[in-house]
Amino acid sequence: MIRVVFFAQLREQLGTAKLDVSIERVKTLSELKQHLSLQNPSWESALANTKLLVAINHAYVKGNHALADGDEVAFFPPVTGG
Amino acid sequence: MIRVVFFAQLREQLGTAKLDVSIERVKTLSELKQHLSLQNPSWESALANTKLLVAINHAYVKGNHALADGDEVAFFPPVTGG
Amino acid sequence: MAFSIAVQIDDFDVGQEYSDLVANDVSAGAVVFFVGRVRDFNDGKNIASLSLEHYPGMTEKILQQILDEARRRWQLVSARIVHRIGDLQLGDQIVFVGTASAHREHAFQAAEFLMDFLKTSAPFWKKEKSRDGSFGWVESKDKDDKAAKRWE
Amino acid sequence: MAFSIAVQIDDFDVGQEYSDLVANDVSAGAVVFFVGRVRDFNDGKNIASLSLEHYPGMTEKILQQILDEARRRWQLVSARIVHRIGDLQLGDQIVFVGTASAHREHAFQAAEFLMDFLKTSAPFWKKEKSRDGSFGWVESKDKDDKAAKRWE
Repeated sequence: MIRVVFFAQLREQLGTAKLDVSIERVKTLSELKQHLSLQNPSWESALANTKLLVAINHAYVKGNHALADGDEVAFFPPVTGG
Repeated sequence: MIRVVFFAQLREQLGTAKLDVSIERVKTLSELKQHLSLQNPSWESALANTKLLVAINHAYVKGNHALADGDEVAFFPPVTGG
Repeated sequence: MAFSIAVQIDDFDVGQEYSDLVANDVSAGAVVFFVGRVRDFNDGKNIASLSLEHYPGMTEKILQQILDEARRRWQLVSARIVHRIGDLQLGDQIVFVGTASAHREHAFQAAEFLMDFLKTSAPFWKKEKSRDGSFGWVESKDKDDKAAKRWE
Repeated sequence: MAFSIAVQIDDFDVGQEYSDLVANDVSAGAVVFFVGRVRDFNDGKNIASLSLEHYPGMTEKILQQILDEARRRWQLVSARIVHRIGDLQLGDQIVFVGTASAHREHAFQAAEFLMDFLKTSAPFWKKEKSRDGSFGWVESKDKDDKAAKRWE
């Protein structure tokens, strides 16, 4: 299972804070995004935002990336703390 | 009268914190330094130190400078506060 | 407590944080700190309050990484990052960054580095409430990205 | 107290100085401070204590000039310089510089500027007592001159 989490504006736009996706269906980050957009067509534009940051297991990643069972994948907008 | 003040190492080297010089004798900073060295030959090398800073009436000056009655002239080594 | 981070709802006491930074260490000749507070204007909007969201777990990990990187780059005696989450009012303290070193330039540079990287990589998000009652997520700023890039 | 300087024998309270800097001003989103303290090593010598001499009158004038220049260069809400004189022990506080601004880069740069110019132009002199009982005047440092020159 892949745990997927969303934060801030993105969480509000999607109306979802987290969900689980079976690892059988998604082997990579790209496949995960495709899967989420297919399941929820209204999410497509929000997830296509090139400014979104992506972290796997609390570490930033860029580009595509393999996923493993138990991974936590986070999508969120640029950070604004401090 | 010109009030002359010395600080820190220089004060210790000269064994003097302040003294007064008649404005009749010294019209410029150069004349003041010459006068002090003539009066106290042992001061000559300390006063010739090119690293010494000079202030007239609490404002830094460089090079020669005219003096006026009532001026306070300060000689001191590079500052080390903070 | 020589090097530590905290993500907390509670306020922090700047005097206490300072004391902890220099506690019993007479090599800490230079101490720099930064405090970020909720200010009245941002991007032309009149701000009334803030809500700070974060990514639990990742936030702490990133702050620790930033702190470790600062220790590698500069000679630090101690350093600390405290960041608050939750609802904050005008004038409330948001973030504390403190550094202590034998050398003033190390303390200053490390503090700026910590703030620049915290701003661009720690997963916090601010939602502002304006005085007219409207809400809006704070936009990230290009100048923060530029500030972080100067350390690369 | 928005902009002020002090030259004093007495110690200062960092928490209080911080509070005074931001007092009632919600535009002060960024606060930076620096504290310099008597540290155990300087130029390879084991330091036991310090004696700080200054030029009364000129010191205050120069500190005020530095503060005024910082206000011209950066957008500051408040700023303060406190410098102690007299006999100080290991770990004692020597100098406090604090700046508050709506913008973090202004607060940081102004604080560094104030310290760099204080170091090279305010007429203070430190005499150190080493642990072996010997006394010596602190030498000025080339790196301080270089630090001040970057603002020209």
